[in-house]
Amino acid sequence: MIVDALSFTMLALGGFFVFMGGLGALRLPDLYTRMHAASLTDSLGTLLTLGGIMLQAGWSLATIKLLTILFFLMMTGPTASYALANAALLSDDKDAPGAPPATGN
Amino acid sequence: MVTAFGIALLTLLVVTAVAVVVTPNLFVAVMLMSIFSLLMAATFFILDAADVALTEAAIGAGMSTILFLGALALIAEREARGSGRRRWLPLAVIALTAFTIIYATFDKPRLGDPSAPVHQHVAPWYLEQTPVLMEMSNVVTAVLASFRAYDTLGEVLVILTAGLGVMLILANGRPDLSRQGRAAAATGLRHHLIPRVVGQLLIPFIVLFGLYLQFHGEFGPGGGFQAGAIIAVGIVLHALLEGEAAGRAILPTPLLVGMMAGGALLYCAVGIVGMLLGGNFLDYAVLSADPVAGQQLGIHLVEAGVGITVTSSLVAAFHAFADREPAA
Amino acid sequence: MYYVVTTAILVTMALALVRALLGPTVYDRVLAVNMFGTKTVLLVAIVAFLSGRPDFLDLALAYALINFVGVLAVLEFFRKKRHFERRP
Amino acid sequence: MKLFGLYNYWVFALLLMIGLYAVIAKPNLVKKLLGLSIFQSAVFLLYISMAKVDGGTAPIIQHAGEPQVFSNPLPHVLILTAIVVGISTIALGLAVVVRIREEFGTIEEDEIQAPDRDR
Repeated sequence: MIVDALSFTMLALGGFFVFMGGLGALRLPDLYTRMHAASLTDSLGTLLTLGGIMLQAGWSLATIKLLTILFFLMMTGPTASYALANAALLSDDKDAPGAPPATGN
Repeated sequence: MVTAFGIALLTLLVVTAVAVVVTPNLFVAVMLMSIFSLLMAATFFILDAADVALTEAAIGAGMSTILFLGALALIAEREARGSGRRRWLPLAVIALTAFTIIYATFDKPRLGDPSAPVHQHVAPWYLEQTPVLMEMSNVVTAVLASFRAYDTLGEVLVILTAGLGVMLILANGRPDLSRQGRAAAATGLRHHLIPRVVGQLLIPFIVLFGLYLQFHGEFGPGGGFQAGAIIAVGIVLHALLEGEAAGRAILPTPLLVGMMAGGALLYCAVGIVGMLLGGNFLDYAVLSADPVAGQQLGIHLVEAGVGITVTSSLVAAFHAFADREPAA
Repeated sequence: MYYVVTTAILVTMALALVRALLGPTVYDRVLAVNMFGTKTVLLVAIVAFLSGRPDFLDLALAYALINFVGVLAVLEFFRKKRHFERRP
Repeated sequence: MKLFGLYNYWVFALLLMIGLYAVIAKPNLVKKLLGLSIFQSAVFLLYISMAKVDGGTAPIIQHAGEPQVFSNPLPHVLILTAIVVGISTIALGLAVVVRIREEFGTIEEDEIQAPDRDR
């Protein structure tokens, strides 16, 4: 019962954060703010949603698979965001708004 | 409710497809194409095709994007504007054809109708006989590698031919790389420290997961095609991170060509051994004293052949694009 | 509750798609593709669980592993382009 | 939901035609290949839609002997191999496009054909 309530709360919060991330990625004014909205909520939403499913699944092979998925997503998601932000910052692309001028690099 | 999700996904699919065709920037089109492929895989999954969704995931999200980007790096990425050709004729043709096809769909059985003609032919027999003849649970693998093994042999040969074709067109008679080209091939993403470390950490897991799909294919979703595509992505990841030269060193070209041919030959050899033992070509029941064990052995060997050829062909195609520099 | 989360994910997918269509920079589009990949993993995980076939979580696992490689391929593309643009 | 029973096939028709439009109307060769992939995907969608059975699940038998409804495995097999063959042929097409770019300096169809027209 408590587990059900907890898992539903986590799923609801996960859905909320996922949606907020989407909204942020669409509405915020420039690349870096959008990236910040998308990457943070990506991690939190994933954690909460998969955690909610895990509580429902109980101790089974499914939980272990979900843990593995979570582990890989937690590792690759922030790295991908970092790599992307880094590439945007280093590029001398003038159409990346808000990018500080590329210093000799 | 799941049907409603499917409808939403299909609608997004159409929007993405239109955007792919309309956008003038080819890089953007490739990015949208990878979204298209993700949507397609989710749709396949909702339509109960787990194996197909897995293949689409490995191919569409991984290899297809990598190959398109590899080719785009060698050619201009913008479409020429205003080529001044008349647009109304093709538009009229496709509007008319779309109308005809949609009109024809009204005679089709609706989605999921169990009495549709497709479900009355051989499929029930496959579903009934797979547990009896092979004692395997994944019917898709059984049909792929045993019941319709001729068909799959043809597909493997097509993949082999395409891989060889890419190598012959691009890699043979290639002009030597300039100094700058060699420098580009030597570095890769070595200077991006964090992605490099995480990527290196990921490679063993990707290859391990590919092997799991290869050998678990008769019990769950998986098989040679999916495994081959995923292992190829792992090898390509190494080449992306450490530079093209280092990527080539772990699988030198002669070995790669040997693997391409070897996989297809293994497939044929299993069929011929079956013939020598008194069965038909690609009849595995004679491979062992117990027909069920023979079937399982044959399916394992054939799937291994498929996996080897798919892996090496995709890796060879990647190298052919990556080991070249844009024309001046 | 599963349906609510799935709907939220689908709406987010639509929003990310709009971002991918609008751009304006190429990085926005890559960001949208990356978001899309994560959302697909979540969608597949939830639907696999809903349909009572948890063995299909393999699929979500495949995505979680493969998605990252796409971003690296994009980085390599940018690097190669920049490298050869400086060519005399 | 009865109303939407044919929606998959309509989407198939639309995708098929969007792909065909790119192949016949866009002069850019890479765009043509992208159109070809969309065209292929449309066909995949048609096959997989036909394989679906109401209340069914993917054709992987869980507990032998227990009656269960499965979707049709045959279209899955055909499409699974077709996806991998599709990417191989697209790679071959891209290789030809790269060679064309190196020889002609362009990948626009009308510019490639321009020298022939002048003759």
